[in-house]
Amino acid sequence: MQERRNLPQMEVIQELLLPVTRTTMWMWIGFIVLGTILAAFAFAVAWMFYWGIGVTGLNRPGMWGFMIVDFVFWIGISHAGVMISAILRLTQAEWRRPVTRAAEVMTMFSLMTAMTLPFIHTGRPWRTAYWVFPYDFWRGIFPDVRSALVMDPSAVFTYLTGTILFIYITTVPDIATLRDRSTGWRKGLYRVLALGWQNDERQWMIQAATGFLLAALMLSIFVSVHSIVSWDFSFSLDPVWHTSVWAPYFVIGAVHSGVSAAVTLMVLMRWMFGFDKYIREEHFDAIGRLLVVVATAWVFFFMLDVFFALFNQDPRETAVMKMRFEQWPYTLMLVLIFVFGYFIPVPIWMFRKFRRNIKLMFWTSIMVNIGMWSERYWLVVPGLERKYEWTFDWNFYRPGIVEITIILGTFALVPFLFMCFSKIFPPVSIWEEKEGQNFLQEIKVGKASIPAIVREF
Amino acid sequence: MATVTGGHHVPEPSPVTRAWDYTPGQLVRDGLQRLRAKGQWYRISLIILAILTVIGIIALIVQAIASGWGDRENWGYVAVAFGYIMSTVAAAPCVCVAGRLTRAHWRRPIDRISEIWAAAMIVPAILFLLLMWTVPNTHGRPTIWFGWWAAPYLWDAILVLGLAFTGYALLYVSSIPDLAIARAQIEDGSANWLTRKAEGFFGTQSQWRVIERAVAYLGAFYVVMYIGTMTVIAADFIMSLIPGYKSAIFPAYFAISGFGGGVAVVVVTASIMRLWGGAEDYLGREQFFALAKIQLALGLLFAYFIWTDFVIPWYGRMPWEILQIRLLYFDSYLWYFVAAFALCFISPLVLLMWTKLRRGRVGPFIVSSGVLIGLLADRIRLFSSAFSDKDITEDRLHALPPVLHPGVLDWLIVIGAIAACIALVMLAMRLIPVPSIWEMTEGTRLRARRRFHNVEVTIIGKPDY
Amino acid sequence: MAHRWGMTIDLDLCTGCQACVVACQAENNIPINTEENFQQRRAIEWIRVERYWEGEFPNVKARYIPVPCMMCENAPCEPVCPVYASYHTDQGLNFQVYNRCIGTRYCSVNCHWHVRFFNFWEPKWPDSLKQQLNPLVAVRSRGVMEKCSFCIQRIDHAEQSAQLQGRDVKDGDFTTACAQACPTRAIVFGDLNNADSEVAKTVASTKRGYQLLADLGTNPAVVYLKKIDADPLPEDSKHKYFDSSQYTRVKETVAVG
Amino acid sequence: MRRRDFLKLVAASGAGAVVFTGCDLSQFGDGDPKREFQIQSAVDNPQDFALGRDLWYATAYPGIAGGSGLIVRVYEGRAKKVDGNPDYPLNMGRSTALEQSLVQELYHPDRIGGPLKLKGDRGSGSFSALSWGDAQNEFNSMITAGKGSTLLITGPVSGSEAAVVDQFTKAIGGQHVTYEPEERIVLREAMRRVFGSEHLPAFDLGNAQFLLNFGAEFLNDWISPVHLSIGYGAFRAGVGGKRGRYWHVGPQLSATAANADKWVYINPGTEGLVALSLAQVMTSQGLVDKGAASSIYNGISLDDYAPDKVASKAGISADQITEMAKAFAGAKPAIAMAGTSAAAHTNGLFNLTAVYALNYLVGSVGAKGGVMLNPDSPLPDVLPNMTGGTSYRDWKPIVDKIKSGGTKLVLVHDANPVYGLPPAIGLKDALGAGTKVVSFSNFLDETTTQADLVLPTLVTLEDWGLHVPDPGPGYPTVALQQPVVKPFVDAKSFVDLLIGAATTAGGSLPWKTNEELVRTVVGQLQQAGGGNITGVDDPKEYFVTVQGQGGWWDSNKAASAAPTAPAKPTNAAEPKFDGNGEYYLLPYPTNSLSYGENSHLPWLQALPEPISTNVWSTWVDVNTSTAKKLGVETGDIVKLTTSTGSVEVAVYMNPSAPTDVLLVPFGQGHVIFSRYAEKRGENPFAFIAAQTEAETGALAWAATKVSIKKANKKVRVPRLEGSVPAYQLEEFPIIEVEAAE
Repeated sequence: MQERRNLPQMEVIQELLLPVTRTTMWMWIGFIVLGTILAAFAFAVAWMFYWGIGVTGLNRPGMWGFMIVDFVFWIGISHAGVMISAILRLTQAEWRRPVTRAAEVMTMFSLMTAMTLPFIHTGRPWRTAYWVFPYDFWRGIFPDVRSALVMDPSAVFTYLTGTILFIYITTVPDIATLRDRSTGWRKGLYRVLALGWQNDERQWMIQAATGFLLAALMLSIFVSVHSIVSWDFSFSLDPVWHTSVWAPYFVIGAVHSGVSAAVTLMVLMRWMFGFDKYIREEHFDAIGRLLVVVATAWVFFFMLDVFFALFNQDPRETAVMKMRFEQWPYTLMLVLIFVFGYFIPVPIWMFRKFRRNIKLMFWTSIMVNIGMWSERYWLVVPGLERKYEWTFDWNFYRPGIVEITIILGTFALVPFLFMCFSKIFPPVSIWEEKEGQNFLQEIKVGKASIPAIVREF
Repeated sequence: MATVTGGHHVPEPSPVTRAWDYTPGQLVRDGLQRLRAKGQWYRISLIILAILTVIGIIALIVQAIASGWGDRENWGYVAVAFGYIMSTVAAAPCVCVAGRLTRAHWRRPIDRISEIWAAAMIVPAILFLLLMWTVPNTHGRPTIWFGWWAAPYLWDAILVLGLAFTGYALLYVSSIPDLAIARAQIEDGSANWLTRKAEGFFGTQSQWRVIERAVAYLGAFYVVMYIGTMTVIAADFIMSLIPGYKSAIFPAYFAISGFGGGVAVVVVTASIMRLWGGAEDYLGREQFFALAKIQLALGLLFAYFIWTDFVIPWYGRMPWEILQIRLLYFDSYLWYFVAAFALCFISPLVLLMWTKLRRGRVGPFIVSSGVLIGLLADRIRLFSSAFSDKDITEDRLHALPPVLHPGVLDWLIVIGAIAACIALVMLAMRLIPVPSIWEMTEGTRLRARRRFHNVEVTIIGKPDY
Repeated sequence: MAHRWGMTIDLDLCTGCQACVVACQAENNIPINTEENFQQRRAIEWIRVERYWEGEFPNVKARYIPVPCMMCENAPCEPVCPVYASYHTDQGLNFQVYNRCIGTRYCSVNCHWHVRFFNFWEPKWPDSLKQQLNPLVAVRSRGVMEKCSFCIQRIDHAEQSAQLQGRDVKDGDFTTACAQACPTRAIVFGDLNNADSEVAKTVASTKRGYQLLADLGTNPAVVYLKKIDADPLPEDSKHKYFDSSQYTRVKETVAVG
Repeated sequence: MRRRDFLKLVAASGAGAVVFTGCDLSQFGDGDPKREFQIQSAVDNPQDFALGRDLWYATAYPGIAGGSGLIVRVYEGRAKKVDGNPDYPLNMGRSTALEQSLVQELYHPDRIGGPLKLKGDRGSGSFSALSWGDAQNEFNSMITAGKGSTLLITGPVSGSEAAVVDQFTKAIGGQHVTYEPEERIVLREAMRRVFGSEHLPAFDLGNAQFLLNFGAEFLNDWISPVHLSIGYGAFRAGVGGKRGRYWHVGPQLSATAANADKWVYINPGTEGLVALSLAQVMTSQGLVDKGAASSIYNGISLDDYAPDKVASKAGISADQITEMAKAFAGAKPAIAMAGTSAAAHTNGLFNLTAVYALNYLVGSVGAKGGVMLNPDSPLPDVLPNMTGGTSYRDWKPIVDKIKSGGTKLVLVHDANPVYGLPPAIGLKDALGAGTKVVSFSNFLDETTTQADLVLPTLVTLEDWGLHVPDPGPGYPTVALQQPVVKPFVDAKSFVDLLIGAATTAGGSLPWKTNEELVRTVVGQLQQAGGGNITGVDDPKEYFVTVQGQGGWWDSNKAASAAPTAPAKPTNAAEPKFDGNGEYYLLPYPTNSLSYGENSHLPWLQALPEPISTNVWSTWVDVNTSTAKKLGVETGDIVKLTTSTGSVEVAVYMNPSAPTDVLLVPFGQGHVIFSRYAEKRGENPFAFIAAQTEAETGALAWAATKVSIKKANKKVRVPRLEGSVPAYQLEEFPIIEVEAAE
């Protein structure tokens, strides 16, 4: 499945360092457009800090809305990192190599973005950090660890720490490469960050062992993070939210949206940085296969969630489900979830020809994330709008302009930070690419030449 | 490293699967040899199993007559037998799909061992037909069928019987090349009736393509069918019989624990094949290592799913939720749950997390045997709490239902059903070569040893079909 | 024995006059609910009177129910708060510590009686109206959750006065603002653990008692007495219960700040 | 300094954030470290509170039932909370939203801070402040100039205030007119006709078994809501034996009607016909004494009102009427009651008399569990009873006189006729340059902006007074109003001003100030004997005791109104409607805003109207199916057109609204009336047809027909209810009901 290509090492290094050494026109456009959106985002957040949560469209009992939905979405996107770098590393999937770095960086930035949202979404954000994180015990006040809202930041920050460590460990050899090829302030920066990397065997062994260990450790965090995010909802008694399937369902949904976002990112890197030689059709092919399985598992859990919410015919749940099925805009969202999240992309991904079509992969991956955003909205918001039998209080939530700006801002923030990152570090791991070149072999069976890889057994 | 267990001498594990170095001719000879040579122990165990089966059938009839036909709780342990077989025997064929999907080479000697268990699918199908009438219709109780016609009977039956049929189809289709080999190689007229069915297969390119596709699609279809069937069984035979129990993770848990059972069945079968089935050269460290990894992963999923099933009602604290977790976890079936949890999760975790144990063959065998016992405890926990006496039309649990511990007859029924399955598989081994000849042959072609810098490494080809 | 403050609300007596609502607002410094507050569906009424329809003209009834905080014994709002802002006092009351509240609003999400109100905006009073504010009750800033406190300032006051007199609090020493205002005595407040109190007697003797969402097992301290329907609507009066197929969602323009 | 000392100091200096929970006051500072002050308790931190001394004063509010007893909590010289006076017989410790809101009137941000003088044109709303000395001079000169042709417009007054008003009117030789809700004028006339009583009735609901109510909003804003609500509570709780049954008859499922066991819709204005029909059924079926009926309905041939003849006019079935008659006659004691919209028709008086006469048929007049008549004031000379208001028909010559310049001086207090009278009467335009207008008002409202001089007066909680409630509790009652706080703004008592004006005009009044008046009259009450205070001889002590009790009452002197046959009820008449719209327009007073006189209080504005739960606005209740027919839904703006004009209001889809009646609440539409009321909603008085009740001449505000048209606009109607009509889930009712035993 992996085609073997022999590229000179120097060429690999030069080409993969392109974003660091040159700023293409697309990058300029990106910086300017995203920067503009971010300015609006910053203004919206400042506006909300100044006036309070009143500027949103939240109400009683619809106390959570767009920002929480978006939080869940970005946490979901962050799951691409571990899925690709850790799981595929552990299962020795060769096609992971060009994607790991980008996916991990996307994880890091989407986690940061995601955590911003619940933070600014509290009533008194200036006190949130102070109260939620027990960094100061002199008053004898502890956060309540029974609350999912305490588990949540703990899990997310552990994940973030792990991700940053992981990125760092796997970037050290590349930083050393940069150190050897740069001058000025960059040289100083890279020298400090490279930790004296000298490419000797002991260093490589430590690096590899740490990488594997971190990958294994992060697997458990990977599952816990989105499980706990789901518990933010299912620990409450709200009809439809209070369901045991949400933890795995959120995790698998996160992988679905995260891996799709990784596809989007791969295509964008091809287009923006010209990485066509490194991010190739067969990578899309492989990731497409993975997505078919993931998407199907996700649909299975989705169906479980829907079926067993209707199962007991409990009027409390039925009221929410009815609204979800029959009322605008949830009907539209349901269509988006099914059609964009599954029924358009998956049949397309079934075919090898389509999996190797970059444009098609780009649009299907975008589609999946539209569907998945809708899914999070569909899951989170209706539960509050039809909360229990208080038909008198049943309400309708619609986001305010501030919320919409903030959400747009998060979509600008992650790519913006990613571009900043790629101005300093190579977005595709150079050493892994070189290692991969060595691992790829060919085998002759009869007349055919079949791609092969080096294996322990 | 020699390991001694229970007085038996267990041969030292070979570092690699020796059969990779066999020539194709050797592989064919070896395969046909195993088809023919069945020793005395084979016969004796078959007889014992047959006797157990008959006793089981008698116990079933006695139970039914003695306790009356009408009450659901009398059928609790028939349901346990059904559920247990569904989550072990019926899950075993899924293992081959995992390997084929990832195109792993370790799968080649394992595939047939997992598929052959499809031969026993008639047993759960029969048990299902017996059980079906104890399940009430969907009127006035929670159901996923929303008043479909003939629900749940027709649809459950379609799924279970369809699964059995798919299993047989998968087994047959994936054995066609081997049967063709047997047809071609056995000239003394001892070729069995099944080989004659493979008459049309001559190994042309298009035939191979058809076989490969058919195996892949049937396998995938089997897995999908299996998950669907387990979901429906979980809903119709367990969840809807416990008022207020509507844990949406439960069907997934039921299916995942079934997969765990399937892997365990395959590991145990592989160990036995290695010791007494003459497949020692085929089943090396590679196979057990890979299966143990899956076993470990499924053990973790087992715990994860059971945790979510537990923690949500625990946090909810609503009265019926408290009763529900008391019924399933704490009060009534505490020890069954402890046994299941220890054997299906803790033992895989603490044993298999060590690479040394994972790479050996004793570790996986012990863990898998434990998983099989643990699963039995778990299925007793689930089906007993579902089949014990209570008003299932209530919307919620209002009191703990009585406990349904197994009696002698119950054990005889369960053991009889299991024995029937094993007997069927042993009979099938007379017809179909285990491990598969053609897959092994293909595997030997896609491997090579090559010098890489200073060391010699194995290269594995991954054809892009 | 510790007090268990509780309330009985006789729905057969409630006339929906909402004197309790204003009494509560006067007692507890509840911000003025402006038109925008209502349009944004963020009005704060620690006790609110809900009106439920039954039937349709001409066979129609409207029924009222006043809803204060239920003061659950086993309150869902408590364990979800990350900072213990929502907690249980030793008198069995659910409390909101405004100082600690950071406004995650999880308690409100997990309060199924919808009696937790969030200060979406900074509450504002014209200077002169500030003269009316009750000095015993904190004024809540924006960003914090607030809710019915069973007039804790009155409880504390009564307990301290009683203690100074060297006795226990008696039934009738004090009552909540809503119960005090209620013209029909539909709302009665007292100590459920005191067998001689009016609420305890009512709870013990009534056959009409029920708790709202009692099936959640939180054991609310507010006991409702069922409404007596002497002349029920004809059985076939259409649109008796909620049926989503019968209404279209009200599409009104959104007013968001 | 040791830590504990420091902490003590912090606490003693009253640092605001100090919270002392877990400690009790009596044990402070006893050196036990466990009881030390904590700046902030670890977890147990219930409420930020500090202790202080509060005082409760008894006083009275004349705005409800002519005098309701209050207690007011005062903290450091500021009124904080109003509650009902537990001793006072009408309230018994209970209160309404309006009484609770009196503190907002006191501290209202738009309260006029001192005398104002018109600057510029009349109605321009621009005033300049002036000192009380100048204002007094100006006022005195106006009084002198206006002598002999002065018009004093007040709200309903009784007791000491009425005595001064009388004295003033005599001294200046002017005319006093009372502005009060017009339908109450009809009610007073009906009382005279049916019971021969000058006072509004009391109802012994607590002992009644059946209540048949024709439209009276007795639980919300009708005559004496708190007293009636207390009675209703006893009625429902079964004090009189078993739970009373309440049927409501009328064109609207109002906030009060929602409490009825059964609501029977009848077409607007047909209450009298139905009542006669009930009488016919009861007499013809022998349920009541036939002879009594003939004397009660003397001259009316009841058989003309047999159910089948009335049914179609009333929009109900004959069976319903029969059923109602049987239920009414079958449960004794039973009360028949009518009011609010029933009186606001062209045949309003007939409606009321026909209904109240039913009480005679079942023998409930003056009996236990029946209609109780109120006695006269204990001191009719110094504490006159409330007299009726001026009907719309009588307003016309008054307005004409102003217009023609016949009235030189108009004094207005506690009334807003420019807002409350239909514009057709032309009061606003009549106030020409030749007429001086002085307004004694705390707020710039529609009438006050027409004034030349505004003299702000003390509000309820700042002033003295003695009030004779109307209706009383059935025995002589006087409520004592006393200041509980010092005046918050530079205002003077209206009574003081009036006494001054009367003196200026040459009258000689026995009292110099309002307080003196109150003290003197209480002394007279003491001398008259009886009453709730016994065994107190010292006049000062007596007064203080009356202050503490909040009034004087004598429950032993119940009215001895004999249940004599009434004067002939008015002639049976069918309602007449103005305009040719296809819908009835039924305005209704709401429980909080009533007819708009309290719209300036934000708590009341924000108080959901019980049925629709709408706030802060004017809307039109449209039946759900009617709305579907019209193609509108909640939030759509519609144009209502009557013969006098048209307005645009938002629709509220109301499943209980009758299909051919459009309901519009009173209360909004103030052009100017503080920041909380002005430019908000529509004033129904401005677009109803100025029909009058045939005999009393009162404004028949319910006698208009209207047409409705969709205007393609939408708004969000501010309301408490969420976005779906609140029907209960069948399996999980919020409100559980059980059938009566």
